[in-house]
Formats: sequence, C-alpha cells, structure tokens
Amino acid sequence: MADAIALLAAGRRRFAAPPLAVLVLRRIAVSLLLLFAVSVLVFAGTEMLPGDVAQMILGQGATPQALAGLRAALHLNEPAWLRYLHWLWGLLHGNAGHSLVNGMSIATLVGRRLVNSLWLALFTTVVTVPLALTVGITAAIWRGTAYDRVVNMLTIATVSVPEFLFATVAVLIFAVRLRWLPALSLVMRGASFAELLRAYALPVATLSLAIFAQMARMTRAALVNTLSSSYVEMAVLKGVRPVRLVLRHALPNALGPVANAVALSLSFLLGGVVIVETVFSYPGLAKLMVDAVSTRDMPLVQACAMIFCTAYLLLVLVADIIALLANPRLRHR
Amino acid sequence: MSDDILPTLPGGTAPSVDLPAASRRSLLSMAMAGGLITAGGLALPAEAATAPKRGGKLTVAGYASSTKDTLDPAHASNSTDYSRLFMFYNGLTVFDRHLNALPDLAESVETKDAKNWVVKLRKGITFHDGSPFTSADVVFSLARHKDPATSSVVRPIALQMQEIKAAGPHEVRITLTGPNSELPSLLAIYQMVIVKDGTKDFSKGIGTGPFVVKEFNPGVRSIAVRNPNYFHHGKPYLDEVTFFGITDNAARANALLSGDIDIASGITPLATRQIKAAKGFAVLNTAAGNYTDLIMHLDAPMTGNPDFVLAMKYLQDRERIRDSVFLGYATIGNDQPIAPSNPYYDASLPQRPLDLEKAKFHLKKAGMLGSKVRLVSSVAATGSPDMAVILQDTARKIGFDIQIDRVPANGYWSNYWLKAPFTYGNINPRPTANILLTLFFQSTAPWNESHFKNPTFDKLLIASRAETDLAKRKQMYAEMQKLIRDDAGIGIPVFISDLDAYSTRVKGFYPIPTGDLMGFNFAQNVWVDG
Amino acid sequence: MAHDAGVSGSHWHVEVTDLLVTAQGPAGTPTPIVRDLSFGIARGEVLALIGESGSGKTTAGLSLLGYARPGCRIAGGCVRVGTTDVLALRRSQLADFRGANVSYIAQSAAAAFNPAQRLLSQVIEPALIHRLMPRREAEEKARELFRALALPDPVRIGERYPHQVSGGQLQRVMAAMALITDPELVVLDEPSTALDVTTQVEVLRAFKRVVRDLRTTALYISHDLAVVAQIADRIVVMHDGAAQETGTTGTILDDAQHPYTRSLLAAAAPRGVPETTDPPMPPLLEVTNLTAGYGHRRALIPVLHGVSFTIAPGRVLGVIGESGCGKSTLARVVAGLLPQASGQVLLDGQSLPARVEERTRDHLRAVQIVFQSADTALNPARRIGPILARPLRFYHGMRGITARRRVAELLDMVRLPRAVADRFPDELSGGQKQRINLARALAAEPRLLLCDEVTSALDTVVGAAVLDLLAELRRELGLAMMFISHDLSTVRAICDDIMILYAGQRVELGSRAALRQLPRHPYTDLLLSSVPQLRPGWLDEVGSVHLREASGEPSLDDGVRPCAFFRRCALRIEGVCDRATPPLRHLSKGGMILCHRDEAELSRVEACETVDLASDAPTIHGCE
Amino acid sequence: MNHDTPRGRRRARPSPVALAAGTVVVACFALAVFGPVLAPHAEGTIVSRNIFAPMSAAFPLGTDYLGRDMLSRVLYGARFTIGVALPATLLASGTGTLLGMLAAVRGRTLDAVLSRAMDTLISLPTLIFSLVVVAALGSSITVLVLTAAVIYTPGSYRIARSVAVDLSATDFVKAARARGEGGLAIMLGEILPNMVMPVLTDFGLRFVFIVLLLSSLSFLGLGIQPPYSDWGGMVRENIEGLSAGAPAVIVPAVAIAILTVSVNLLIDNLPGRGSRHRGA
Repeated sequence: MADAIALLAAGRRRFAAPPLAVLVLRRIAVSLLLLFAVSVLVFAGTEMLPGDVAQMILGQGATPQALAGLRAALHLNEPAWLRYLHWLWGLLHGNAGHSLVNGMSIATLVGRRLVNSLWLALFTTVVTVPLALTVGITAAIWRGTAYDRVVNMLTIATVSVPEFLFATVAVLIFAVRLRWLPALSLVMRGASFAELLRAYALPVATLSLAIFAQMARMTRAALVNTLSSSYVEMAVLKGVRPVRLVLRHALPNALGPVANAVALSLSFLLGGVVIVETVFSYPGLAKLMVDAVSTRDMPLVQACAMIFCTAYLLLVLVADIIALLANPRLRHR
Repeated sequence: MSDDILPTLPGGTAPSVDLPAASRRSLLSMAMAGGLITAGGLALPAEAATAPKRGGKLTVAGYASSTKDTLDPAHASNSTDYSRLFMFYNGLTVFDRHLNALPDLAESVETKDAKNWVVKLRKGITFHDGSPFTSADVVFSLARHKDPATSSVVRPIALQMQEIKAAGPHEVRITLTGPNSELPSLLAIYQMVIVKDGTKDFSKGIGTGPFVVKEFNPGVRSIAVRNPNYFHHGKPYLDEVTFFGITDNAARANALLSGDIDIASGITPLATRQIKAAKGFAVLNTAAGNYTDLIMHLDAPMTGNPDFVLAMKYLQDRERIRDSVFLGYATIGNDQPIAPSNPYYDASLPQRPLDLEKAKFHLKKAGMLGSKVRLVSSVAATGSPDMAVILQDTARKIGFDIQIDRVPANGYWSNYWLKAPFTYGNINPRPTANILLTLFFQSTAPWNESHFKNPTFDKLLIASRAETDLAKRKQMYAEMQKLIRDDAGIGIPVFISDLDAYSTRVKGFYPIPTGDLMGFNFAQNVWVDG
Repeated sequence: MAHDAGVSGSHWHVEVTDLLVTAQGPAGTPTPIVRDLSFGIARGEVLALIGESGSGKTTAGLSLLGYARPGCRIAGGCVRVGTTDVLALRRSQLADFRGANVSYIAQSAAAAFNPAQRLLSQVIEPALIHRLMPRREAEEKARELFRALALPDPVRIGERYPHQVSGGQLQRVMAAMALITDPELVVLDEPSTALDVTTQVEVLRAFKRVVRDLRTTALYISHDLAVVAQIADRIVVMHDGAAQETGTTGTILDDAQHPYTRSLLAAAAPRGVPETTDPPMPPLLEVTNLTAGYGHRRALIPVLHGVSFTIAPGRVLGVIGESGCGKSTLARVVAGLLPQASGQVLLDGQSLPARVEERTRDHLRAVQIVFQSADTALNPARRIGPILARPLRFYHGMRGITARRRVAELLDMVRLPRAVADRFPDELSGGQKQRINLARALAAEPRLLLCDEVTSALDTVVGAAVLDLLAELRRELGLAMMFISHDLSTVRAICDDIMILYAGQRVELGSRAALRQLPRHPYTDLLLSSVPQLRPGWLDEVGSVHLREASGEPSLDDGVRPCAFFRRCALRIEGVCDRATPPLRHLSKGGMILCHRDEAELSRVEACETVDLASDAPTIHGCE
Repeated sequence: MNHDTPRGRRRARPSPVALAAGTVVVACFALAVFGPVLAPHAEGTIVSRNIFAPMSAAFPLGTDYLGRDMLSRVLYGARFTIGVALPATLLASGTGTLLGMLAAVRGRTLDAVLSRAMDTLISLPTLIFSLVVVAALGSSITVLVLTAAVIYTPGSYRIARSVAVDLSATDFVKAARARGEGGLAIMLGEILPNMVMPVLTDFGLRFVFIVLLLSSLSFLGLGIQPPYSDWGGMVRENIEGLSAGAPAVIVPAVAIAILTVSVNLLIDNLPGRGSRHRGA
C-alpha cells in the first residue's frame, strides 16, 4: 500500500510540470535510456555466469579442440564489449540474432512464446483488474469498517501463499479430483473459446491471486487519500450520494496513482510467471528465458530481458500518461 | 534428472540373462562364420500378444524440455530427444527387449574378424520427402559423427570406425580401429540413426522413421503423424503422437492423473503411490542400470586415503537408500557399475554390508575420526541430496561429521561433477558393459570420476573387446568388477529404476532396458485401446 | 422528504436548540466540542457566528447540514431548518436535504473545488442531483449568478478548471454553487478569510449584494469582527464550544457585556507602539537593488525586482503586500535560502554570501528567520526541549545542564511553562507553537529577526499576544526585525518603517507616521482603504477603487519595467504606466514611492476619494 | 486551521490486535533463535521409515518426504525463513530509505541518477534476476540475502524518496537549512524521524514478498539448500505429499501465513500511526 504514497506524491509534484507533450516525450526518452542501461546490465550479468554455451552443447564429452572449434564458430572468443556492440547493432536493425543452442532465429523462438505470454497476461488482466479495483474501491468507501479490516487481512494472507502451492492445490482439486479443468495449459491452435477458457482457468486464477492483493491495497490507499480531501467533503455537503461521490468526485483524482498501481502489478505478468508457466507447462516467455539462462544461450536471454524491460517501461509510460491526462492542470494551462 | 545436462553415451546393458547363452553364442559365432542376422523385425513381447489396434492419438510427456531440444542425432542429449529420434529416424540396427541388436535399416551386419564389417541395406525404403534410402545416406550419417565440426556427442565411439565406405547403392563396408564384436550394438545407439545424405537443417526431421514431423517447437512440443509408407509393415499403430516435456515432477504426475496425457516418463518414486492409488493407471519399471554414485578423488588430500574410501563404502546404508529415497524402486548395488541384470554381473562377488565398526576402524586408521569433510550434492544427480543426508546421518553415529553442500542443478555438471573431490555423479545406462567401463574407469577415460588408474584393469578392458569366448569374457569382467569394488573411489549403493507412469488404455508398453519409454522407442510399438 | 418537525411554533426560520457535538478523544472518551448551543435565524436574516478557531463555530455550522466531520458526532439537541428536523433525517433523506435546503460555502475554495472537473458542472451539480431543474436552465441560472457576483466573463468562466481561476473568483463561484438551488439557508464558513484584503472587499461586497437581493437566510461564520460587522444583522459570540453572548451587530460592537467579547474587540482594535525616533545609525542590514526569483539562471522567473531598503539596529521594518508579492521571497533571500539573481545584501556593511552554505556561523547566528506556520516549522517527531537545544549546541556549543537551563530561560522569555520542554509540537496549541518557533530563533541570540507572517495563521487574540511579545522582546533585547505581513494593522502595531511591495516592486517605503499622511502610492491607498473597520456600513461607504482583477504580470521587455500595478490602478495613465519604468519620487511627507504621477496630482486626487467605477476606462473628475 | 487548545496526545495505548500480532511475531522470532534447542530431533535426521506420516504422538506434525520429523524441520525452518527474510528486508528498507533521502535532499542530478538506476532494477523480472545471480554466485545464505535485498531496494527507495521529498519541502527543514545545518544532520535529525511510519508499513510488505521470493527460489532449486530449508522450501520439497494431504506440506504453508499476516497486522496497528506522513 505504501507504494501508493509514492505515486500520490509523484502525482502532486507533477503540478508544476511542463505541458503534456513535453512530459510524454521526456518519459519516452528516459525509457529508451533505461532500455540501454538494461541491455548493458543484462549483458554484464550473463557474462558473470560460469560455463558457456559450448560447454552446454558438447557437455563433458567435449574434447578441447571440439570446444575451441564451437567457440570460434559462435564468436565466443571475441571480447565481451565487441560481442555486445555486435548484438546491439543487430538489435537496432531489428535483428536479435540466432539461438546459440539450436540455431533458430531468436525472432521466431521468442515470437510464438511472446504471443502466448501476452494472451496469459491479457486474460489475467481482464479477470483481476476489475476485481481488484472493486475490492479496493469498496474497501476505501467503507474504510475502518469490519469489511475493510477483513479485506486488509485477506489481501495480506493471499500474498503470503506460495504460488506453486496454490497452483498445485488447484490442479489436484479441479484437474485430478473433479476433472473439470486440464492440468496443462498447452492451448492447441484453433481451440474453441470454451476450450480456451478451460485451459486458462487455473493459470489465470493462480496469477490473479499473486497480483490481486497488491493492486487492491494500492487502489484503496490512493482512493482513501482523495476521499479525505475537502472537495469530497464539499460534494457530500452538496448532497451527492456515495456511488456518485466515488465515481465522479474521488476516482478521477485517484486515477493517476491507481493506474500506476495497476501498471506495477501487471508488469509482473510477463517476467514473473516462471512458476505458473512451469507448473502448467505453458509455453511462455519467462520459462523460455529460464531455459536460456541454464543453457547459457545468451542472445536468447538478452532478447527476453529486453522484452520484459520494454513491457515494463511501456506499462509505466501508459500509466504516467493516464495520470497526466487525469490532471487538468496539465491538460489545460 | 541428469540427462538434460549430462551428455549421454548411448546404449543399454548387454543381452539379458533370460536369453540362453547357447543361442547367443551360436548367433554370434554364426556371424563370425559369415552367417547373417536375418531381418526378423521386432519380436512381439508376450503380454502384447493381443492384436494391436491401429489408429488413435497419444499425448506423452517426458521430463526434459528446453530450447536445446533437437532433431539432430549428433546433438541429442536427453530422454525426450532420444524418443523423438526414434519417431522420425531408424538405425541400422535396433535393440529388442532383450537387448539383442537386430537389423532395422540393415538387412544384415556381417564380419569375419570383428574388425572388418559388411552392412547390407534394405531396398525400396524412402525418406519422408520421398527420396530413396541408399548407402550414401549411411556413410554420411555415420561419418559426420567423426567430424569435430559436427561436435557429435558420440564422437569417441564413432572414432572406432576407421573407415566407412559405400560398396554399391545398398552395401556399406566399415573397418574398425581394432576388433570389436559389439559393433551391431554400437549401431543401435540412438545417435547412430540414419539421416538423409547432406542434411544441414535437422529441424524438419527427414528420416525413414515411423512418423513424420508435423510440428517441432524446441522447448514447447512436437507433433508426429503416421508415416504412411513406413517400411515395417503395419506400423506404426498410432495416427499421431504429441510429445513434450514437463519439467516439474508433481505437474507431470498430475497431468497424467487428470487425463491430459497418456504417458508420463521419469516420474518420481513418490508419485508412484499416488498413481497406483488412482484407477486406470499403471507404472512401468525399467531396470536399466542407472546409478547415482558417491565420488572420491583418489588423488585428493582427504578422499585420496584408501581407508577413508573404504570407510565411506562401509557407511552406505543401501537398504535405507533403496527404501526411503527410491521407495523400493532400486536394486542394491555393490560399489561396481555392472547391474545384476547384466550377464557379466559377478554374483559371486561378496556384497559389501553396512558396517559401522569397519567404517570406524578405517577412519581411525586414516586418523580422520572426529574431523569434518564437505560433500557436494545436487538434485542434478538423481537422489544425491537425500543419499547425502542419509550418509551424513549414518556417519554421525560413529562421530564422523559430514557437511552437505547442496548446489543448484543449474551448472552442476560443469562446475562440480569431476571437479569437487567428494561429490555425487549420475550415470545413465550404456549399451554394453564395455562402453560403460571404457567411458568411466579406463585410466584415460574422459569421465574417470574417481581418477582411478589401474594398468591391470586397462589391459583386461582392451582384451575383453576382442575376446569372443563368452566364459572367458565373463571371467575378465568379474576381475574388473572386483578391482573397481575394492580400489576405485566410487560408492554405488543402488541401481535406480526408470519409472514411467501410463494410462492403462496404452497397450504394448513394456520395458527395454536401455532407458525409459521402452528404451525411448515407444512410439512405433504402443497402441491405444478404448 | 421535508417532514414536519412540529416545532414551527417559534418565529425562527432556522432554529438550533441545545446542540451537543462530541469528538472521539484519543483515549476513546467523547469530548464535547459544541455544548448546549442555541440560536435562531429569522427568514432573510444574516446571523454571524464568531469566535476563535477551535471555538466550535465550524462544527456548529456543519451541524446545520446534519453533518459532523469524521471522528465527531452530533450527540444531542435539535436543529430545525424551515419545517425539517435535520437531526431526525435518515441517510438518504439527508442527501436530499443537503445542497437543496441548506448549502455550504467553505473557507478555502481552492481546496473545495474538484480539480478534475470544470467549474460549471460543479456549480450546477446540486441543481441536477436534486432534480430541481434541467441542465440548460441550471447553466443559465449559474451564469446569472456569476453575473450577479460580479465575476469577469460570466458566460465562459464556467468552462474553466479551478486552477485557472483566482482565489477571489473561486470564492464567488462557490457562492454561485451554494445559491443555485435557492436554499432555505446558506452557511458561509470564513468565506473571505483566505483572501487578500483588496480581494476580500470585492468578495464581501458581492456576497452582501446577492444576499440582500435574494433575501437569503445565511449563517456567516468568521473570526473577524470587522468583516462580520459589515454583513451580519445579529452576532453570536462563541468560545469553547458554547455561546457567550448574542445580540444585534450594533449592541455587540458598542457595548459588549461578556469579557471574552471585549477581548475580541480589544484585539481587533488598531494599536501601536510609541513612535521611536532614535538617532540615525549605520544600517545593520542593507539591501540594494535586489532581484531574485525561481528557476534557472537563464530562465529566471523573477519575483523581486530591484528592491532596496535598510534596517538600522533595533529598528523594525514592516513589509506588506498581497500574497505572491514576493515578501516571503525577500525573507528567504536575506536568510540565504534563495540566492539572489542580482543586487546586494549587506550585514554591517559587508556583503553576505548569497548561499547559506557559504555563510559563517556568525552570519547565520546574526540573522534568524521565523516561519509563518508554526504547524510545519517545528519537527513533529522531536520534543520541544531538543528542538530548542539544537541551535544552542549548534551556535554556542551548549550541552547538557547548561543547555537545559538555557532552554528553560528561553521558555520563560516566550512566556511558556518550562514543562513544555518535554512535549511534542502537536501537543501544543498554535500560539504556543509560534512562541516555541520564536524561542528557537532567539536561542541563536540573533541581531536581526526575519518574521514571516508570524501572526497570520493565528487567531486575533492569540496573534495580538504574540505581537505584544515581539514588541517586548524587541525592547528587552534591542532586536532589529523585518516583519512580513499581509495585514496592515498588525504591521502598524510594531513597525517603525513600512515597505509596501506589489508584484515584486517596492511601490512605497516610509516611516509609519509618513504612511498615515497623504499622498500615498495608489496601491498603498487601496491597501489602506481595504482594511475592514469595526463600523457597520463601512463596506458600503468605502468606494471601490478596483477596476479589474489583476491578470498576469506586465510585460518585462529589454530592461523597461513598467508599473506592476497599472492594470488595477485608478490613476493609471494609459501608454505611460504600462510602457515606461515609473520614476522614484521622494515625498515631502518623507519616504519614497514608485509612480508616474507626481506628488501634486496624487495628493489632489486622493484628497477626494471619488473614482468613477462605471466607465471601464477610468477618468478622474471632480476636484478640478 | 489551528486550534488554540492543545491537540490530542499522539501516542494512544496499543490496540489488542497489535498486542496479539506482536506476541505472534515475537514468538516466531523466538523460534528462529531457540528453535534448534527445542527441536526433538537434529536437522535432517531421518527418524521414520514412514514418509508423509500424519500427525501423531511421536511426530506431532508428522514426517516429511524422507521420514524426517516435521516439528523439528519447522523449528529449524524458522531460523532460515526469518534469518534470511529479516536481514534482507532490513537491508532493502535501510538502503532504500537512505538513498531515497539522499535523492530528496541532494536533489537534481543525484536524484535523477538514483531514480533511473532503481527503475532499471525494477524493470528486470525478480525471479530471473535471482536465477542469474544465484547461478553465478551459488546460493549461499549471504547471496540469498543480498539478492533479495537488491531486488526489493527500489520499491522502498520509491516510497522513501517521495516521503522525503515532501518532508524536505517543509518549514522545519527550511529552518534547519537556514540555521546552516549540514545535509547529514538534516537527513538524520529532521527528515528520518518523520519517515518511520511509511517506511515501517513498506517494511511489512517487503518482508512478505521476500519470504515468498525464498519459496519461489526453492521452486527453481535456487533457494536454501538441504538438509536445511526455509518454510517455503519445505512446502516445495513436500509438495508431492499434497495429494495425500500430508501435514508436511500444510504446516509450513500455514506457518508462513501466520508470520507474514501477523507482521503486517502488527505494523498496521502500531500505536502512533496517524501522525502525519503516515503510510496511506
């Protein structure tokens, strides 16, 4: 919840800021800067890893010359900075290179997985966001009441359930015992919508559990903040009824922080879902990257990392823009 | 499981005991005498006597899955890869359930001196793309393993084939560096399957095999559909096989129980309880001779002390390991790598017991009692963390303190195995005892885990290859087993069974002791009923 | 919904009897903040509820809408508006009642308007949610009210967002919002307190006009007798949550009975220390041609333009001007918190480094600043003792017992019990905090005290007391001060010299005495004439010298700095005041002003305060 | 508007909820310290051939997948759960708060640099970040603590910074600067004392996240290494007993829930909350 104050504060400080367009452009510029930083970080990080892809491909059986040959073939002998530049150059030309492990083009490898990940994220968002917002908002309206306290408890409790535990319990109940839902989420192409729903039910439920609490708490925090403002009191004195009070008066002003909260939670849905993808053997991006790390397939690792980072930055950017739009001081000057 | 990282040299145990030695000898000598192994196809197992049904789809999950998945035989390095190879390719020979290497693409494999071999090929076989199968393809497929650029996993074995040349469209002559009567077995190794001459891109999986690639997506899944003009008449039985890896053990078992998949390979002993409890499911137990061994470097300060090594061997609570780690799905080992199911297994070799007194005695002698030692274990070496805990627990009883340092599976094989002086390894079955010993115990062996250097042993090993008399050979193997049991820095408490769980609607599913999933060759042998 | 309360026997249109409102004390025990309060308002009458903050007047006002702030509850009594027994209404009925029957005008319009909605939609909302009229009609009515409230551009102002409209205008827009439903009662809660005096007059006049024209029944809550005197028919004086005295405005002002009322009157009455004319001494502080502002070196947004003045040892300079005129900025520059862009600040003839980091301990010690809001000036997380001990240790290296003794002395000096030392700031009252705030500055034993609006956050009585304290301290310690305020009367109370700032320009500087005499700078004149006086009818007498709302700064092109005041100036000369830099004129009365008009003209005009309001272009006539 | 009658006292007595939660938290921490002493069996000793045994007199919490006594495991586990999560959280909050204050006080460039750096960290998926780090440096307790700390520093930095920015705009900070106080004195003397509440609130959540991170890591085999195990790790290693409803899975999961919930309840109900700059 405390993250919310950060966001609220951020919102407040924006009042003196230059016009919207400038701000957006600045954010984009910063994002690009960050992307670059991440690319360096990722590259450096992967350099730290012991053992290299040649080892991984050939294994212990590899004779020194075989290793040397393969390393040369994979340009592993070049100095790190040179390989980095090559990679960056390629990236700038929309060419992420080829997997060191199976020679397939990164684009095709990542492409399918990315689509899967996005689908999963989308489904989860559609389910979680409305739910979390409703709970957060209602908790804010009835703050201090028993309901509020219960929500507070539950949200913490849900946060503290290990994902894989929830996932496994769910599978045992709904897949193994009741046989209502599949234990795997390998969605075949051209699956019917019903099949789709069944396939996604369990992973989506698990993920929702993971991000729901955070989102709800931050929404509540943001809203409580505006609900205690004197223009809301004024609205009450005008005879505005609770529903309208929240929807017309409080929410628009809490939009910025709420959007930010949602963005933060959603950014988890691409990179943070390794466990879900593993348990339901869902062919997503996170699992791909974990594989890539263990097979030391650096181009793949880097590509994935860049995608995650970009996704995060995009989300935050969108949230910020929403926050800016929600603030007339910036729209009209 | 170690497979996904530890490159596996292929194979299985030598012909199993239930095959009368006589018939074996006759078969072999026949070959020696220039007789030939006729293409009898695969003998149908007894329990599969019920007529196979055609049609139906099967969904199978292995335990390994990563972008490393490949259809290139030279790089296949784990169970799921092997299984795929046998869906799309054939070898010149193939193992039956008794580990006889029977001709497959070959019509016959002949030799007079166990050094120069003539392989006659079946005629009229076509690849999936319609092009005919000829000797050129064989030469290409075998020779490429020798090329360093291929970086083939089986290069050391391929190098035994000094010369591979075509003699006419349907005959290949192979000259070995030295006599080796086991060439038919070597050719049955899964990496030795035949690909099309000049193939560069293997992702299409163009072979002669029972199935054609419909989809292959590394780290995701593969879909194989019936090859209508497969040369084994009537096979395969299935229309389609969807095959992928589920790396999470619990998830794999649950996927089977929920009916999402029909076969789950490499399930944990724990899961078997749950599966046996459920109706309509069964467990296939393959005693292929896989083992997780305690490794002590014989040239390292502490582990180098022979008394320490003996003490550790006496501290192995083999029964407890079998029962609580593998829940009984294992057979007691005797600190030597040849499994009881192996004809060369020397039953007369006394079983080393759990003996705290002897252990204590040797530790005292080594002056190590009361001292500490660091033991590295990892899930990468199947069951080793739990085996370590048990060893630690037993050692505590005689006041010897073992500190377990468990390291992540990720990177274990490159960073700890063969490097740490006191650790665990996991060794997969090999097609022949000879290959196994060559790879792990010969002084010059690439994977000589305990740095075991013994001239007598090396001599015996070389000699055994050329030795054609079974009895003599057995004698040699017995001596080698004793040497390893007493002197090598290796503790082998148990041999671990490979466990596959399957839905009982899957028929014709029986163990072939080169590994799980019928020695990875289930696809063309099973069918579904109901 | 308005069901009969059956108490319509009395002639009061609005009646409050034995009202009891309690607050949830920290210990969980309810403590009364309004006790057996009773009063009535006749139809069309304006009743004033007057008292210090904390006297419970706002709470009482809100209870007329059946509303109690979070943590409070209306525990007893009866509130009747027309035929409605307010306290008997259920939730939904209350929603229907509020805004329709009784409407509320809050103190800070800036905070009370939703920043995310256009003004018009907020103004007509009450009419719409109570389904009193269709949108179009409501909008039309809103525009009429805007016009009636003398808002500029009444047709389009509704399209603006709150942040786009000045405080004075917002306050009037809120009035429109309150009146759009023709409520039976309007509660005005300190509606003009947050405004500058010159704006306040406008707002007051606007309110008064509409209230009179619409014959609105109103409850006017304020702490300022002078303001109330202009608007109210009758006055209820509140203290400690109870009514002390009730009477017609006349009687309350002329012969108040209750001692508390008297103290209020006393505090409100203008006072002054005897003129001191000590021999001319070398200045302690000398500021020459100071220009300062915010933003970067290049893109500087100037707040002060070429301000110069001196303060002699032991003398007090008053700095007054409206909010945003740069008076606080001046203090921050002198204190070194904001480096000036150009100009000099000299202490004892040597220039002070611009940044606080570059100043020596002695510099720092000599000049101490006292901030406006005691609430934010004291660290809420630390006890008073340490807060006072810190400067002692910092400047004088005092520790332990000596420091503790000194703290005690300081507390005596600001007339606070020594026990205060181990309290936390928010356990103290505003006045006490301000005294601590002062004591902390005194701990340094400064020679110059920068007092930034030290009394404006306080109630009249409390503020008066603090002023007296300052006067004494000055006498005892021979402190020199720069006393910043927006309120002439307080400045008059203690200053020797007075500087008047407008939009960062020093428009007039002179002795207190000089300031009383004509001629003055037109802005000074406006300022003086805008200060409400304790006479009913003053508001009607004071001829408005306003022409338009000030809108934006005059253009500052290449060095030329036209008179900042020309847009609002009654005496402006088109084409001159807005083009040329006004000359500095030394007046015969003493002191100096910045104006294009010469002394003669000014005295002639100001002698007869008649300015034609009707015409947009001001022409001065009469007095030919 | 300000009263001229003193405000209510800031410190009310602790609520029953706070007391209850506090007791539980203290109990957990006590376990972390004395657990090994109380444990009936040594860490990792196999005491029964019966795996996933239900609760019984001999084994009050049943046995795990190897037949080890769960009671002992859980008692030891407290040490590895709290022993890693607590220092990691302290480290994360500490660093975050310090840097946040620095950014707020020193302003401009440092602020920009720090904030961007933190954003970069946030944008990397936590699990994968840990995967790389642990794969590179091995999973010693130290590495785990540091990794968790690094992962969760940006979050607390964000909060700390925003609160500190607001605080450094207040008059009492201005007053201190006018007095000539140095940056450090201002940070520690004026700003920090007012950040306690929001920082604590944040601390509670981070604590939960880190406990969870530990269990997620053990899922990838990167967590604390056996025979030792944190509670999350125990849930993981016994997950196959779930179908049999073995207490070996349920007990540690419940332990986690109790710990994390009570930590947060404690913080949310701390007396003195509601003084200004509270954590929402």
